[in-house]
Amino acid sequence: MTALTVLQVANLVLIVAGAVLTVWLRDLLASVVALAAMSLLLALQFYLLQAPDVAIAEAGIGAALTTAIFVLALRKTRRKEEEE
Amino acid sequence: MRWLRVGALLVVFGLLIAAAGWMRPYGEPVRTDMDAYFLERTPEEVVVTNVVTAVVFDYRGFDTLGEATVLFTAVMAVALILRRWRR
Amino acid sequence: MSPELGFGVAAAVLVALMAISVLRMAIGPTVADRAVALDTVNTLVVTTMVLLGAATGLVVLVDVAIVYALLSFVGMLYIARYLEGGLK
Amino acid sequence: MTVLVYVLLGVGVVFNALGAIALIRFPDVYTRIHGATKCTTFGSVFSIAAVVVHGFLRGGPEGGTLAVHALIALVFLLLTNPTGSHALARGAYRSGVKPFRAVIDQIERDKR
Amino acid sequence: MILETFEGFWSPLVWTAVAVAVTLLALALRSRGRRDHKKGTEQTAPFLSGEAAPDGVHVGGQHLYWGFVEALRPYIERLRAAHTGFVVDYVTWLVVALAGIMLLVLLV
Amino acid sequence: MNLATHVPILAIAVPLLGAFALPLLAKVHRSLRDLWVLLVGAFTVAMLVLLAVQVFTGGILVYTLGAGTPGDTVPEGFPIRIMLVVDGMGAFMGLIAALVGIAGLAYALQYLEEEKGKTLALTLMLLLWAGMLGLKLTGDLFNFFVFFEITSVAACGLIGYRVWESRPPEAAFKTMVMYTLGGLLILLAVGILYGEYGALNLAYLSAQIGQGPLDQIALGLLLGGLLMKAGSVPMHMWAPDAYGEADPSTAIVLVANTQAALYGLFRIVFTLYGGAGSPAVGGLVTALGALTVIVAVLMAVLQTDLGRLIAYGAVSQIGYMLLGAGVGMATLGAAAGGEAGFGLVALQGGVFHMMNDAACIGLLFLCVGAVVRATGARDLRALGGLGHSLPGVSGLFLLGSLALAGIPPLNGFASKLMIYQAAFRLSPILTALAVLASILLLAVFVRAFQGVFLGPRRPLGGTAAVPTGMWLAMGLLAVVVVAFGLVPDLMVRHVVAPAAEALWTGREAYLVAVLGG
Amino acid sequence: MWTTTAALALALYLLLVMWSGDIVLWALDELIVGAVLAAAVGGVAGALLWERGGWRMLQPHRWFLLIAYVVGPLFFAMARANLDVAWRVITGRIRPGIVRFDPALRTELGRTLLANSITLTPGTLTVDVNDNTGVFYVHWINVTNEKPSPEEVCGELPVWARRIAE
Amino acid sequence: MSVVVRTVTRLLVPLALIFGAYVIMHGHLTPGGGFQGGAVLASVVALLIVAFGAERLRRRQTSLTSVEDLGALMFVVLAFVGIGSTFFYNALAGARGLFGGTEAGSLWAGGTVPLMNWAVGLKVMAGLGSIVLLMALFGGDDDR
Amino acid sequence: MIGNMPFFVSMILVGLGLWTMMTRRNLIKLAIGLVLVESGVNLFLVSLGYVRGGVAPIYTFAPEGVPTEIPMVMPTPQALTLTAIVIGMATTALLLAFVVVIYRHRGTLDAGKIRELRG
Repeated sequence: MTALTVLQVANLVLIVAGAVLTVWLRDLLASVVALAAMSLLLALQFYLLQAPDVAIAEAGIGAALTTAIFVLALRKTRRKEEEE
Repeated sequence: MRWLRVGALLVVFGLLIAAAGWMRPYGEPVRTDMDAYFLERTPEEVVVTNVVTAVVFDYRGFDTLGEATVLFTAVMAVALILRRWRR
Repeated sequence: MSPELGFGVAAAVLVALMAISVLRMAIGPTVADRAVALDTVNTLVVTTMVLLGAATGLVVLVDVAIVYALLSFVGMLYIARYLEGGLK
Repeated sequence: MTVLVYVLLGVGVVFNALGAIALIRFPDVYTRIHGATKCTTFGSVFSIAAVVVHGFLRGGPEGGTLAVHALIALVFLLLTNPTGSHALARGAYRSGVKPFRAVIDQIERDKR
Repeated sequence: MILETFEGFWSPLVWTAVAVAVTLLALALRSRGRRDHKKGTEQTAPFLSGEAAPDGVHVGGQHLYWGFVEALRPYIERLRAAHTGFVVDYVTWLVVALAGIMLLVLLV
Repeated sequence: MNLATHVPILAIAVPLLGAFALPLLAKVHRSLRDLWVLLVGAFTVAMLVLLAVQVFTGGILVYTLGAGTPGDTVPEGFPIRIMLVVDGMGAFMGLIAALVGIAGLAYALQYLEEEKGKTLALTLMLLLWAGMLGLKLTGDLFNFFVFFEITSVAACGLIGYRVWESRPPEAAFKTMVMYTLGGLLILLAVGILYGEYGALNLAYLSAQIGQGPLDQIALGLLLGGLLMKAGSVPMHMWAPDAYGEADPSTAIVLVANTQAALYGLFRIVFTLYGGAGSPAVGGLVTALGALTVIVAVLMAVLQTDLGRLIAYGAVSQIGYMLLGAGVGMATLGAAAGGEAGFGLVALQGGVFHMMNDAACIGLLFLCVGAVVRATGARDLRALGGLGHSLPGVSGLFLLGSLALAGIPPLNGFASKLMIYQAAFRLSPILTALAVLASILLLAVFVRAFQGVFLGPRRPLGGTAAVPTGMWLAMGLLAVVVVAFGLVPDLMVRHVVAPAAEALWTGREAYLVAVLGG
Repeated sequence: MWTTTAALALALYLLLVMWSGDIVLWALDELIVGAVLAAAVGGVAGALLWERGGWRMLQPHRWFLLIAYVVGPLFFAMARANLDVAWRVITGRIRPGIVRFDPALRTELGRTLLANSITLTPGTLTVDVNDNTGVFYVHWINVTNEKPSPEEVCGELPVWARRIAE
Repeated sequence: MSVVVRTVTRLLVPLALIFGAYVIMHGHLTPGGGFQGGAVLASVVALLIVAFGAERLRRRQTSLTSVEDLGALMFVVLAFVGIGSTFFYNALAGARGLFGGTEAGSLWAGGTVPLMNWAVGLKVMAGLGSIVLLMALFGGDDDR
Repeated sequence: MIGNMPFFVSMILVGLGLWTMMTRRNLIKLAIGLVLVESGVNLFLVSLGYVRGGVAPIYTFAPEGVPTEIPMVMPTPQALTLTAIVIGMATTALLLAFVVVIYRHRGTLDAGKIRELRG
């Protein structure tokens, strides 16, 4: 149980790191990659919270499909975020 | 304008963090009557072992209908937006 | 010391390794580097999930790992295909 | 047999760690893909093998299901991981990332 | 047919009857007006600023209340400037309003 | 199966079923699709009217989804399942939705063009309607969020209907961002309330809720999300974009959708928090209402685009409703002291104004639709002289604008009068502002009328003929405008007063109906 | 054609639901459901799997060879690869480059097998495979010869790939 | 994409399909259910798009939306089944018919729950799949 | 040891998302910010349902003594989150569809340049 708590804390820190990366990166594709990583870690957190149903849903939707539509949208538009 | 932005965001953020601090301790829910009911009665009432599925499709089935409707609506809307149109 | 605890400790180590990968994701100069980091995180997450399923003794949790092993591939392919210049 | 589980687990974790370190230490994308893919895949093989052995030791439907499902996860991992890496390497090359301090770049040479 | 409000009442039918009566009265008064008003003469021709209006001209909607808008220009310009049409500003306003609402609700 | 007991759910499920079946039927034949739309619409309207009759004669209706019997609300002293709870206010909102929905559908059937995705747009309209009804009838907070999202997605899809122009997608994007953010705020509030009380049922939460800081934060989040969707002033900027760029048949349903958010606001403040909330809420809503009225009307004066002009008018009308309800909320705490009278009247005025606004604004938007159909333009600078070719439409436009500006004896006056009088008791400044805004609104519409319909005849860019369905929709709304203006007391006494009562003092009855004695 | 896909799907399904009953390891329900679902999957995706020359994999001895290959040479090569990478990680001694070689494999399956094996084995990473000629471009971490033969890059693997898939 | 990816996709598609079907079918017993299985199946569609190109699936787009309509209709009709008591009443649970098993943990128990799982699974698959497909198809030829 | 950390983290995610939406001008970045807010809310909901030492609310292969001795985590928040995830995906998809269409018309993703509707 303690091990699980440690895992949760570490994972939460990683989630925040992923979110900060998502916001911080200027290259939108890199941002999407970081978003996918955050989604992945979020699913691990759901798993640690004993919610396998939600973890599977987040896996399918967050990791695969959201990345897919973001990348498709990027492909149809442009990749770099313009400077102010 | 910029300071208004930062200030407002800080206020909202601070209040949200404060709300998280004021919540009951993590992992120790206070009132679990509804969930205890679901956990106890699901095997008899909805003859199912996955309680989440029972909640999703039986006890709160209407939410699921709404959710399916949102998805349907989104597909219809995306089909409407991304159909072949000429400029 | 039961194997369960060992699995838990191993999972904790893997989470620490994920932190290293996230570091690479932060500094990686090109998008491909970040995608490699994503791939690594992904494999580590799958392993962690399997290990934790064994550690907590909850068999049903392992299904999540299968889904991950299957699906993160799709996201990777989209990113790779973008880099390749496809997906017009 | 528990010792076997521990040995497998230890080997797996060590290889996974190598993969992560390789990700940090290597100089360019391709070498990083080398390290990351090989080591994490191999480490996962050992880690999951530990779980499989553990499951079979535990026995019964629970242990069996654990072992078989872990094995399936492993098979999917083995199928998808190298493919993903290959796709990524190809994508990286085509997006213009040159190999670091390469002694030879045959693709470039063939294109000319 | 009487709508009772807090401190009185309102009867649209009576009001309508009165309005019709007043209209009739006005028409009656009008019928007793000047006899030398003739159609088709200069008396009914339109003028714009003292000049005879050219044929087919229409004072469009955008020209109405020019004076009013001009008088309030400093305020209205500020108001219009706030409607930037910039999505980020929309979100900003939402967050600002949210901050205000939450502070007010929590503190008062 | 006894139909009468299932009326609340049928009113939601039938449009949903109709929408799901619509694309399939459209593949069979187009006339079948039109027939189906009319059938579903008529059935739903019948259900809503039946519902209103039942509620106004028999009291609150509770329908538990998935239980053994509809009345089986609390299996173990605890509301487990999702319920539909229809009190006077809900039934009233159902009536508004019925009016607007059937008018919009009838109009859309003739207005939309076949090759430009008519089937999909009709489906989305049905879905928007169903979502709105669900929003109004449900008694469960999370369910409320789900229906909120249905209306958001459907509304944004419809706003972006004319994708081949550059402005509608922009409006739809902006609206979507705001709606989604508002929905997420509501979801966060629902989460906080669930974490604290372990329940999602509105009545149960209402019975449990206290005055702790968490409750207040949740109230703040809910207010933020709902005021945003209602289009209150600092957060109203999406509204003119959305109304202005949407098709007329969509725009009138959008107005009703906005009112549904307003209904949610009332429900949260009066029923869920019912006095336990902060006393500042009343003042806040009143202030925002006054601000909305004046700012929106000043912006309307500046507009040259006909759709946007009317859209700002619609936003200012939301301000009147907020004003009325805010005065009611501000005096709710003092209700026990005998000062209740004017607060109740203000609330009645606000509630009544919802119906009137739906009719007037709807009529105006539909007239704009006819104008656009005839000329293909909406810019005041390009329009003029349409009174020659569209005499009927110009008459209806005049009727609608006069009603909206509060000219007696049309319906806008009756409700505004109630609001003026009651707000005067709270603060004369409010009334002064409101009357000023009304006058300005009249000026705005005089300007619009002058710009569009008066003047010499000009060549048309489209067809001036208005089909029967469009006439029917406009006629329905015009009849409502005139009828409610001439006999407002009937409406107020039999429909509006019970609805306002349900908010004002009906909290106890609501709790008893759901949770049992 | 679709029956083979269905059989593959059924095998996976049966693995997933092992220990559900007493007909060997499965319950009757699961067998029926699995058969139906597998048939459906075969109907949907049957044409896809065997589209180009996958027929060869129907011969059972290739399956045994595949398993033997994965457990034996591939596993051994992976182990060597990891030690190799470990050494390089520690010492940082690399001499990378992209080289070309032609393993002379004709089928898609063989190329795939070889490409994935190469990615998992010492010092090599498949960067590109030419669809028409079947020429491999491999990122080699320790280039010893700028125009290598297949054996220099990946040892016995092409032989195995040919044995299994062609 | 390269031949490697295409071949592996060919191999993975049936496996992922049957796995998604398993997740839906055992939704009431193990983690999973309509949404999750539907998401897995939808990502199969996404996989096909990325590996073989969206043009190859253009013809399937109408059938995907039709499947979605059907799934949604099936869901509502299943909800209407219980209207003898109330909407969404689980009339089949424990009724000893097909899907009326009385023992929790059986594949045939749960009344309308497994059926709704399938309805939602098909719906989510077709819905999310067609969203990705529409996104991929948009712009088509004249776009770069 | 852990306190209310999951709640804090979810609120931080919400704040980060709001910050992104308020400071970045790119439309896709805006959508990314929205996804972040949504992830934060989802994490918040699931964290609400966690019971210390609890196991997943599934009776198949559950350990002995469930749910009387060993607690199960609460199923309702998980059900809600499932719904919220799919809803979020739907809204994100629609948002990105609009982004693509807007880009098609204007050729830019800068929100500062996409302001035809103002005043």
